[in-house]
Amino acid sequence: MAMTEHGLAMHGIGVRFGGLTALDGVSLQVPPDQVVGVIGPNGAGKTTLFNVVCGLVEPAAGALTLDGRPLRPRPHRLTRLGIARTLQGVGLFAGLTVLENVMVGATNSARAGFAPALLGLPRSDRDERRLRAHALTILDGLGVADQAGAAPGTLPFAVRKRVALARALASRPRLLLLDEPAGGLGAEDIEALGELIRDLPHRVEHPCAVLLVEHHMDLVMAVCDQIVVLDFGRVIAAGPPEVIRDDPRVTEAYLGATVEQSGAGTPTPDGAEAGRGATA
Amino acid sequence: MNAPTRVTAPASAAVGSAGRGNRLRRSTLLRHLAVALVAALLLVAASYGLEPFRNFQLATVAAYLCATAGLTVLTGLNGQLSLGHGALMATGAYTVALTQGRFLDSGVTSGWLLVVSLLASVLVTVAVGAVIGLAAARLRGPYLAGLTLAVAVVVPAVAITFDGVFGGEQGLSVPVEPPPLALGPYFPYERWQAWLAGAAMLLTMLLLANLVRSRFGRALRAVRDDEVAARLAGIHVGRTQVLAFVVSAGCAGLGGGLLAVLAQSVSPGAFSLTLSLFLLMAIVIGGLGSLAGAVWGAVLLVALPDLTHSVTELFTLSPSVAQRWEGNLPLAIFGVTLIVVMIAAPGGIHGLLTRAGRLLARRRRP
Amino acid sequence: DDGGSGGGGAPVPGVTDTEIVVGTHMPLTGPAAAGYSSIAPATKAYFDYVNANGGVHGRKITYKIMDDGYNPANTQQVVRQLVLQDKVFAILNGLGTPTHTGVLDFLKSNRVPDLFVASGSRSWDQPEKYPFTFGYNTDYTVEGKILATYIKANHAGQKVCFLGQDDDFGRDSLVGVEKILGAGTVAAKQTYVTSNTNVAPQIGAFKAAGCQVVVLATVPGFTALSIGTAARLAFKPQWVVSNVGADYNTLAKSLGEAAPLLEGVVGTNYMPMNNDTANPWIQLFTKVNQAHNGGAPFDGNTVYGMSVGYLFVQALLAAGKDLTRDSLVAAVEKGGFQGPGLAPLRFSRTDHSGYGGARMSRVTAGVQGYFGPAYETDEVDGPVREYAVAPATPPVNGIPTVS
Amino acid sequence: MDRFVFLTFDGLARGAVYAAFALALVLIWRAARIVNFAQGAMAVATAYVAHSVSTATGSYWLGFVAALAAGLLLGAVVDVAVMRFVGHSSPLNAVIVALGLVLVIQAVLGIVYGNEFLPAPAPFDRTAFTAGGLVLLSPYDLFVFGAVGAVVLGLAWMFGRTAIGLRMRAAAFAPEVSRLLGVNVGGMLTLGWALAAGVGALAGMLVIPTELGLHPHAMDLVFVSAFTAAVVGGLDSPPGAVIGGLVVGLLLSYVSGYVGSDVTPLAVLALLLVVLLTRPGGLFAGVAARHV
Amino acid sequence: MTATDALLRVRGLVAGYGAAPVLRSVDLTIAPGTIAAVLGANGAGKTTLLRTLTGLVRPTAGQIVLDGDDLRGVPVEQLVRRGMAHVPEGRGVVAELTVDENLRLGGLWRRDRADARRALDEVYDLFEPLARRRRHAGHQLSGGERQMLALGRALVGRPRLLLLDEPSLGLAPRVTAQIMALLRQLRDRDGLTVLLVEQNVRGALSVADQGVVMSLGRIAIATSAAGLRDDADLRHAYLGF
Ligand SMILES: Nc1ncnc2c1ncn2[C@@H]1O[C@H](COP(=O)(O)OP(=O)(O)OP(=O)(O)O)[C@@H](O)[C@H]1O
Ligand SMILES: Nc1ncnc2c1ncn2[C@@H]1O[C@H](COP(=O)(O)OP(=O)(O)OP(=O)(O)O)[C@@H](O)[C@H]1O
Ligand SMILES: CC(C)C[C@H](N)C(=O)O
Ligand SMILES: [Mg+2]
Ligand SMILES: [Mg+2]
Repeated sequence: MAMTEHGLAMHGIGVRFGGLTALDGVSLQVPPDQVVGVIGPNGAGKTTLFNVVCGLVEPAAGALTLDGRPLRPRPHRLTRLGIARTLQGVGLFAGLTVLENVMVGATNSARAGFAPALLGLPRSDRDERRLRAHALTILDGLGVADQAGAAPGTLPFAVRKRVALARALASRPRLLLLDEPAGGLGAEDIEALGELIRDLPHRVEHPCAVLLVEHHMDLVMAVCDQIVVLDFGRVIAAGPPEVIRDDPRVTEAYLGATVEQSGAGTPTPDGAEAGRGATA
Repeated sequence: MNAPTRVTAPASAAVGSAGRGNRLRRSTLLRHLAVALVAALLLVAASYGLEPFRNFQLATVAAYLCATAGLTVLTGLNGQLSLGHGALMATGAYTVALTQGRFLDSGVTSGWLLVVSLLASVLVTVAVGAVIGLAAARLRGPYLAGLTLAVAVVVPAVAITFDGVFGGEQGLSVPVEPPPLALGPYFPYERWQAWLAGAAMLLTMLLLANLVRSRFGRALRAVRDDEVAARLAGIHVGRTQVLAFVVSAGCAGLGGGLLAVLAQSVSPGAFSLTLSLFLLMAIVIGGLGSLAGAVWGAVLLVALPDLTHSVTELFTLSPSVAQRWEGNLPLAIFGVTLIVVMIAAPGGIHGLLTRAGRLLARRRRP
Repeated sequence: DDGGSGGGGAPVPGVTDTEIVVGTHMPLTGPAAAGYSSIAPATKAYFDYVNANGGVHGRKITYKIMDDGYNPANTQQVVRQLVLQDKVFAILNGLGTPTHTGVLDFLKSNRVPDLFVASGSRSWDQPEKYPFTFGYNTDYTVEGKILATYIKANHAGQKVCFLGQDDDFGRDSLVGVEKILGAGTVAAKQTYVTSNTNVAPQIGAFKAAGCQVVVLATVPGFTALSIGTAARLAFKPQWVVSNVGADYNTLAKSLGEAAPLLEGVVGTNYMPMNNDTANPWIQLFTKVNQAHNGGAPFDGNTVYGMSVGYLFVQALLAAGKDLTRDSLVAAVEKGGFQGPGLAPLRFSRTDHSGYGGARMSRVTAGVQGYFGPAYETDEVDGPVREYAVAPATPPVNGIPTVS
Repeated sequence: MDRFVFLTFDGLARGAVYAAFALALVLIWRAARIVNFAQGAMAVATAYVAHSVSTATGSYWLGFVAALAAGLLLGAVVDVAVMRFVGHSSPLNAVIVALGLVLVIQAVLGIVYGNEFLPAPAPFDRTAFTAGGLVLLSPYDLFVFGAVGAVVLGLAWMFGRTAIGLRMRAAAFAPEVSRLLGVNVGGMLTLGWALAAGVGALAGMLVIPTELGLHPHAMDLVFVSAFTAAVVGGLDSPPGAVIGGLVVGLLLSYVSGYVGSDVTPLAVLALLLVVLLTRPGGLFAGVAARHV
Repeated sequence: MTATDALLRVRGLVAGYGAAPVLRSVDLTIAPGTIAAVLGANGAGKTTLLRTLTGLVRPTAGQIVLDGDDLRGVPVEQLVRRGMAHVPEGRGVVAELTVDENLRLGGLWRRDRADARRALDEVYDLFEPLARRRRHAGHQLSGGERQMLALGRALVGRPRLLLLDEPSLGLAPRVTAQIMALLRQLRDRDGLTVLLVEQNVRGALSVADQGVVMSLGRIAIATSAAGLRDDADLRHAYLGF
């Protein structure tokens, strides 16, 4: 492996669950200044790929490198390596407030140890204040600071997703893994999300590469520098969005030939109208 | 809902210019110390106002509170169920008994030795807790319950098998020095017990309150809510769970040690499975997941049996029924109380009170 | 104020001109309550009988019974409540070795008379260390010696085995047995714990060892269990059972249809048999049981409880009209009590140990009855002697008089 | 060798009884995701019913049937009158309510029947067959094996093959979704409680004759052993409960026989540690859940 | 529209979770054999509307009439028997049951066992990834596979009225398209009526007959889907594009 490689790289990753091959010789790279998209049919292995990077799934074959150095990830050490991830569900801590959720995400920057915390020493207080301020800044940046005290369970879905994003960002990652961040969001929210993602690798403070799994094609096409297409655990195509969009294999396996997702312009298949009568 | 936005001020802003009140608000330690001080004053005042038996009960509440607060950290905040806390209390109690006995045998006497013994009880229990915690960190739900249940049941077996050390079924007596002479020759022993236990309890609560408000407290709750998300956020789940067990065990050990000091004796029967189950009931009925709930729980542990007994004394039973009703009736009342409270107030007493408080506040506002 | 620690010229806790308040701790609930829960009501019934007849020196006795569920932690609480809150004059007949051990120091430091502890442990007999504590039951070593004397006389040359509870009870009893039979003569020794109700391994071992006589230092449940288990294994030794677990009624009730297995079981006791209707004490207690105990089932525990009551009234009378804690203790130490017991009560300044002997009983045709003389001995190396003093007869009105 | 054979058969006989009770725990766990700490007390209550009926009619089997019926009824009543109202804010709430039930049931039994041991006869001879000097099993033990076997098969059939079983499992795991799919979740829960208490009653009828006798606390210790058995086997698995029961029974027997009765709790703890540290979900645990 | 041609009629529905209601007064009429797309911003109350319709949330006021019958007091579990099926938000796959058991669960209530069996096979044909995973536990499935399972399970019951809460969530575009086509097909073939809650506005409107836009707990617009699609102002005001 070349020492010049920057960012995250996967080499020939294979994962099996019993008799089922979830990933099969997957290689891909996430350079530090790019947004890389992973798309593919349901069950293609996208989430599994994330799990491999996070150390939640042990690959049967292949290797990972981060900045050219071999990476044997363990979930709780991830944020210290500069990697953060959101979950395909929302995965917020239901018993913690929004602010606390985000503060948990920033735990890796806390310095005071157990004893100062137990004794309530100023060191620990300073930590707390710092984490709190940092978390609020991030929530503010995502426009949800006013919900800092709320319990996640009572919030609208879109807000919850933003909080989850905030929690991931709170660890100041160099690489962010986003698993279907747009799922369940409305058009406006998706647009805002797209801007945010596109901006991440180019921020002045804490620039951050992105590995994105998403089924919302508009978003993927709009934000990704590179796209990798998985099918049955294999990479069937890779390249910039323009290339992927027109790749027939991708259309066949994933996008579907007939109905375009962006169906605004497509004619309605049958002239349906509201209030049509019914068969019983 | 919108309260915490108040704290937006960047950390660097107001350090030098902070006034006294501000310092108090900003320092967890000072704030909690202030509360502890007030509580201590109240305790001392109460100990003068109360009769000896009530003082003893107060002391018992304090001892139980150490254990229930510890269990709250483990079960309420970290989500690990323990049916074996009675065994951890026993560990602390026997440690105190053995060290105090050793001190007596070797002829050293000083009131301060008790502090050493209690410290020893915490240390030994922490060690035991760490071992159990290491195993427990791998287990969930009923499996953890099963393991800790076995731990609870093991106490008498250990005491009987190694009866040379632990005195078998009969247990050991705990020699304790009388109150210091400086307090006067007629200082009631029970008041002294209340002070002792109260002081230890306040220290425990102070430390736990600090801990709960720190990032460790947050990590405990995060692990309880979603282990995977917690790991991805950089929390070592296993270590956090062991930590919770260790902290909790230390508190239980201290509580057990205090009970031993109060009773001046230890025996396996006093730390049965029933005790473990009662501790659990206490924290759930008190209000799971908050230290305030632990306080209510500890109070209930002492007060409820007493209350149910008093309730039964309201009835005068004829001798023919007395044989069967006596003893059983308080138990039945106790059981019904548990069920009713749990159904009517699933958040426990603490939950009930906070809800009532919020209602009151809302009513007052318009 | 003095916080309840009586003494000096101050009023005596629990004693007024019209009342004496006494307390006890008993297992009324929980696994250990079986059998024992009827003791305290019987004692109370006897006190009610005395109260109905004018009380002691004009004072009525109020008996506060507290349930400790045989849990030492509860005992701590309830005894403190009795002493500190209810200000009882004395604790009477607190039941159980582990439970009562825990309150000895507390009772001592509060100078509370601690009379007639319901257990055969030798811990109660430490006049130097616990000057206010007195035992009641024949202690387990004394009893063991008497059991072994019977075996020596009637089963000489047979293989003797021993099953004991894994605590003071079992151990003290074994000590007594071996004192008479000689160390190393017991062929197989087994123990059980109350938390494990399978004694088949132990009984199986006896059978394998070819035991012919088995001594049981067991509580009633485990006596029944052992005998039942042996029957299942077709093992039929001579059973020789400690008084703690030898009450026929209790055993027969728990064995149900298998009660005939009890035929021939040998045990001891130091109270009149509850079925001995000819005995004047039994007649008296039956009367009291009808009038003041709601006609509860009349068994060995009833007799035991009423006997305790009788002894306590005797002690109160002996302590005189100016009742204080010290005068009561002094009265008990003076000794010389005669009551329903078949063995001597050993109370003196140097001996606080209660009954010092027992008589052998046997189940014949479903009836438990005494045979042979009563014996007395000590818990050390003294000989086992016949105790020839004829049992006292109860006073006509059933209430002791000042002796 | 004789001793080993004896201890083995004795352990198996005890183990079968633990298995029966462990099955009741497994059943209620599968039906309601609750470890029913009141199972022992409920079983004792039904055994008292059997006692009353048998005493009144003179027939053991009438009492036996009455106990099973009372078990079904008691289980249903406990669900409908109590458990139904327990909030789900924490799974502990149900545990605490169950513990409250234990107190109430034991107190009521103490009041009605007294705290004495009552005889608990066995329907078959408990004298063991012997062969060549080896003590084997008694007719009663065979009866226990038969009953436990029948229950396991019945449960396996019900859960694995019937619609009711599928409904019960779905209702336990996902009550809301199950209602949307037409499952009468309340009914399933009640049924689960009734069946579990019925099996518990059966277990009680099998266990108590081997214990000290009928007493409000007669099942306390059995509960601990049976819960251990269920945990060792895996709480979701009826066959696991049986294996767990037999393992615990054998362990207790060997340890009592070769080491000493007082160390049996230590042995149980060791067993749990060994099993759970290697298989945290018990011997018969299903596939580990995927979390992400 | 007269009362009789409406399959579902909602009047003045008010419901919520605590103090403040989420649905403030919802009126809605759905004709049989039509697909109604329910749209609206996050938090508008779409999920709450579906949950209230199936009785998972108790309304504090208002009326729900299905086929002329007032649904008040009808237990949730009875609704499938009246032909109503609800695929909830978050899918509600029973994680501990296998794929096959989950699907069977959808048809358990049916008398017609043979047809339930047929419906099950149709689902396997339709969602081929499920067919490959019959014996797998629900929790082993990928996000999209779970979505398929939830939808398939509802179809096994052969409902007349299908309430779908964001079915396209987590599905590959191809599958989304497949599902939309399927809905159309079922409407045309079996006269299925669908209440389709979607964030994927364009996808939803492409198959819907009627477009319903919710805002702040009320129905802001109820018009023909085509109308909504073509009226740029309306779309802009309520749907943000
Ligand atoms: N723990 C597991 N056990 C068994 N099979 C698994 C496990 N985890 C994943 N799989 C299988 O591996 C395949 C890949 O799953 P994965 O979750 O990675 O898919 P995905 O690409 O993220 O799909 P989606 O877009 O639907 O979320 C799926 O078929 C899934 O069923
Ligand atoms: N269980 C609940 N407890 C309290 N409030 C809730 C609960 N569920 C939803 N809400 C609140 O009700 C409002 C409406 O939520 P609902 O889920 O119905 O919206 P929605 O239109 O489905 O949104 P989305 O598109 O995000 O799914 C939101 O403000 C939400 O915060
Ligand atoms: C209650 C007593 C008569 C016997 C009991 N075993 C004890 O502790 O000594
Ligand atoms: Mg996925
Ligand atoms: Mg929704």
